[in-house]
Amino acid sequence: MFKKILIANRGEIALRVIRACRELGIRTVAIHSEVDAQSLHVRYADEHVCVGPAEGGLSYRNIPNVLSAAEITGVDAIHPGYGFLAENAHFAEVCESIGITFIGPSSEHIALLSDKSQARAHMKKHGIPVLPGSDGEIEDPKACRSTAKKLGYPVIVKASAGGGGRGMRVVWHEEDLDQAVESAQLEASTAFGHGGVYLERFFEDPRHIEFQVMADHQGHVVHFQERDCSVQRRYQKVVEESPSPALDESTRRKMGQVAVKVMKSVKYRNAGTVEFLMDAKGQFYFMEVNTRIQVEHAVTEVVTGVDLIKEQIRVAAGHGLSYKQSDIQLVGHAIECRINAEDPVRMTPSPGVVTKFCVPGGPGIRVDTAMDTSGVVSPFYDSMIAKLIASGRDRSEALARMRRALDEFVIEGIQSNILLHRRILDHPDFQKGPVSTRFLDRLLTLQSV
Amino acid sequence: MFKKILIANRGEIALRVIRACRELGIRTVAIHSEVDAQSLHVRYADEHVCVGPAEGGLSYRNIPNVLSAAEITGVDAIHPGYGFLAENAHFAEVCESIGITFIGPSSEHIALLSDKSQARAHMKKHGIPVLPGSDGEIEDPKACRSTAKKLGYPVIVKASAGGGGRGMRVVWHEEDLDQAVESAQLEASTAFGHGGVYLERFFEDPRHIEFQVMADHQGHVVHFQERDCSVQRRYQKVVEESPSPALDESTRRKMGQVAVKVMKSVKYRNAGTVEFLMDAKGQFYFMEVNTRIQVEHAVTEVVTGVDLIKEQIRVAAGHGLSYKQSDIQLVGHAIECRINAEDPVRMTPSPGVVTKFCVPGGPGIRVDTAMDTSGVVSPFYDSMIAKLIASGRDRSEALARMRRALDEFVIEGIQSNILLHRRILDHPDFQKGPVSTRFLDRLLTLQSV
Amino acid sequence: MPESSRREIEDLVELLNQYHLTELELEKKGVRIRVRRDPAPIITAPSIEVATTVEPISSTPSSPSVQPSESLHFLTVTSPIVGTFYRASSPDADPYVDEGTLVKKGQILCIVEAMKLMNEIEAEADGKVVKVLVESTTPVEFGQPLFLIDPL
Amino acid sequence: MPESSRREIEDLVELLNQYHLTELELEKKGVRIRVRRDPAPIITAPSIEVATTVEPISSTPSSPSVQPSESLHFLTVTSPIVGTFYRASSPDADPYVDEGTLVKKGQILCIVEAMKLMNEIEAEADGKVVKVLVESTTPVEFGQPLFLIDPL
Repeated sequence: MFKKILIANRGEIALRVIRACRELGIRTVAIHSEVDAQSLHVRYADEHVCVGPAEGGLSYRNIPNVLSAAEITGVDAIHPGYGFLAENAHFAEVCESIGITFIGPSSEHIALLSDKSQARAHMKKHGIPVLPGSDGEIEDPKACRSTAKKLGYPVIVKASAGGGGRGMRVVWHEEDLDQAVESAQLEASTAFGHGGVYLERFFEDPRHIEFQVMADHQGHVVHFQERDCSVQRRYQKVVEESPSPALDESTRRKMGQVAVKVMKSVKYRNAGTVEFLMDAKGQFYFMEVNTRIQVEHAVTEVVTGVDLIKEQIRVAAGHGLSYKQSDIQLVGHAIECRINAEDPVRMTPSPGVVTKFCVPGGPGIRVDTAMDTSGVVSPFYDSMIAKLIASGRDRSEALARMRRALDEFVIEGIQSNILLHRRILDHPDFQKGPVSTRFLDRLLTLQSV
Repeated sequence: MFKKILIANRGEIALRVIRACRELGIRTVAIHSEVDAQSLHVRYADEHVCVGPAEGGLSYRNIPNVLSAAEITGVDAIHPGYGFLAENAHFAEVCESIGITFIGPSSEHIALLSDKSQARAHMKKHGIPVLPGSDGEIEDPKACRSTAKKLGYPVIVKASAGGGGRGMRVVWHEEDLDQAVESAQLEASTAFGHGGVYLERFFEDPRHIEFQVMADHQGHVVHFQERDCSVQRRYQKVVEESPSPALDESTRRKMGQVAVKVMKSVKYRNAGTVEFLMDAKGQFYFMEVNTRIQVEHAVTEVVTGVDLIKEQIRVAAGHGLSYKQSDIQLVGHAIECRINAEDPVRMTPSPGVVTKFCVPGGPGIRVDTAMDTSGVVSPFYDSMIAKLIASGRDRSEALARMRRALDEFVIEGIQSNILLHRRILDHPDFQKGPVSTRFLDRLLTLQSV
Repeated sequence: MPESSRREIEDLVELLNQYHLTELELEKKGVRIRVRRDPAPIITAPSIEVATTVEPISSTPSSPSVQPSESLHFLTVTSPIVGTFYRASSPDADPYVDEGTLVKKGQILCIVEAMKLMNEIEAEADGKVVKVLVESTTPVEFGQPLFLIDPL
Repeated sequence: MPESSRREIEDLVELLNQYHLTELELEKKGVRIRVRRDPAPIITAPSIEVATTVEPISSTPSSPSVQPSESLHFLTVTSPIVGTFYRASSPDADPYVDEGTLVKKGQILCIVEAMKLMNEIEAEADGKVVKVLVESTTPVEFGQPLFLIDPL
């Protein structure tokens, strides 16, 4: 097992990894930017190294400084968390080359799966159901129009290197296609340095279902059932839950098998998530693989009783999976609300000094946060300040707990999206469940009318 | 179902009940003493009534004022929590007489089971294994000596009305018996207003194992497996866990059956705990029934996934149990540390103003506390300020989580027993488990040498 | 700054520390001394709806049921029990006292009914009823102010 | 403002700092002194053992690698990268600079090795090396002070 791990991240996920390391008896090194010198992840770690100024690109994403920090502290491994360097194939490759274990998949996995068009083609070849779409990237405008016609409108133009909704365009009429492709290419080229785009059929009311998977270096792959992440705003997940109210037992089993097949087809290792789009009729399609631990991994931990971060570390150290597929049983129901520092009306980040921060407690409540009883929400980083996870015997108990926990949460000094969560939780469509990925946009539109 | 419940308590248990009520959609009334006007339980409740000055006897134990508060707020039911009026048969009786549901057993159950000597005789009659001892209370010194001789020394003199170690005397030699009986009678008479005492064989290294039981008004009785509460100091529990490392599957099954039999023998209803003493050979004996919800109920909630307080409320409202015995499966392991405001050396209460209070979080951690990010520990009440519960896949993961959570817990302004808990958790005997009820006293004695 | 001023300031700081004050002011000749202690941690209510049927009492000192009110003149008669406040012995009867009524020590001011028992609340001193603070048939909690009395 | 007033103010500020006060008022002749300390939220470290191999930096301002030090005279040369600090080009070589060395802008002061690359750190201004703050072969973090330079 590793003796010392550097956590190449900040905030709640850095704390999450430090906690896992402490429970495993592994020493930890925190890295931090200058403005984060007093952050909780720095104070909780055994050692800490400043790696640059506030801007993430110069500190948390600064590969030479992060790796130098790993070298001078003599760590065996680096946990990248999510965001920053977590899906940077080059970073993973350099780690490998200097003999420091990158806790995650290999650089080849990241490279293959981060190219959505390439991943799509690979999965199609391996008999995984993918969304109807173009074969690879669009080259010729004429061929593109004929593909779109075959798919039937609306279609969606997506950047191969895309993520977070950038380089995406929904096209409802043929006459808008050429321009949509061009502007998507331009946006993708600017945002990701690669302008390639491809076409897919567009579903109006899809559900976002994802399967958490873990694979060891011995070729074993286990999935931990699904999470439903359909409550999104502009492709940003807001509420996640497990199990999904949209799945029946037989679909769940089928999707789980497909998820495992996806990972086996690339000989994946460590934690990853297979994302599916599901239409209103229950038909599901492979969308992409996230080659990292995700924000919402905690809901899966709560319903399966598995510590995914510890399992990541064990697997990266060469241990076989400590669970067989049959060991993974969902017990009860869990739901997560991402608590963001944001203006409740304009929904823009609301950084500032937190003057009071009092988290909910009692049965069925888990809070992951790097916020102390007071602290600072820095304008330089993500606005998520806490993950609030409520669980119960069934969905209705989990929802009831979440509602009372949201009522208990006291945050002063900055604004937060707690009231937005209350509105979501109170909405009859959500309470009945399942909802589509357009639920939240509709809720917000209606409200502003 | 009830529309409104008054919680006749303060502190974390008042919050615990308020949370359950909120999740059930029931309105709540908090009562409070003058010094508790700003307490969290008052702020979380829908309504609140001041029932007297700081002294518990004049406020939280003031039956006329508590019941008047119930009347003027028009509640259907009263939840007594633990302590204060929770095991006061007279209070339960008055509630019954004025048509307000007392959420707990009937006044007759409380009366019968709070008389330890009477309860012992009842159980013996029903074939429950009780500790070898005298038949009922000791009347005649000569008969007492002959009983003690038959039992074999050491013997223990116990007050029928006793609790918390008062009115108890361990006797190692016959010549000390008379005086021990006399002084125990005197103490019992002063403390409880009833001087009756009885004799039991004294075990030197027993384990304290208790079974959580719930019974509905239809006669169904279910147990929720055991808790091991052997880590005690002067009969005060300090650390509790479930399952017990002292039990094998077959003993667990046997004890569970006996616990159910105990409750059926008195036609019990609502929540109660059957306490057993277990000797080093695994022989177990009925000790007593606690006719209330207990501090340590949370460890059972965590490993069974059952919300015991909600179940108490449902049952009191006449609903049948929502669980069958076969539904109750222990998943993983949970351990609780009672965090007290106390001087770590002298182990006396350490009231004062809390200037910082930052609770641990992350996976497998539950915190029940009525302390805000700051607050006051009043000298008038119990010194317990938080219950910290850690759980995991197995005992070793639960212990690792508890250790890191204790490290994370920040309490400033007052002193606490967090370091004592660290010492307990770090002790090889405890880590190996199980330990006897003398473990903690020995640990403290050794340390002071 | 003369050494004497410095010493004076340090003396005040010592007093500040000793008594955990937040402010201490001194003005010689004209005498004016001022001490102040802010309640350190400010406890604010959580963001949950609190629907109160009973008026919460902000800060009633402990035991005595007759206390000097903020005007320093009036005595406040507070409820010694929890119950329902009645100004008269029956719905048809006249109130025991009105604003302006002169009362003798021991005279009945009102009734607080609790558990079907009528508890008569008596004046603790001679005086004039200045203000009736609670409406008849209203629930009252322990320590709740009922009357202001101007003592004679 | 006369120099004497300035001195008086500085004296008060010093007292303010020394006793962690939030307010201090002084009025001469009529004497009137006022001290005040507001209870402030204090951010303190959690009770966990922190074993540090790398010196934490309390508050280094953002970008420039040459900054005015607390003495207002000296420039602090900080490390622009994370790595290992070397005072000489090889174990046998003489240090690039010693305390007392006069340096020219652009002159090499030390090497910080990172990822097997030797990064030469140059003086950003002419001056005299007043203090070498880190021992050779020691790891340094971003922004860590390496030298104090007295600029010419």
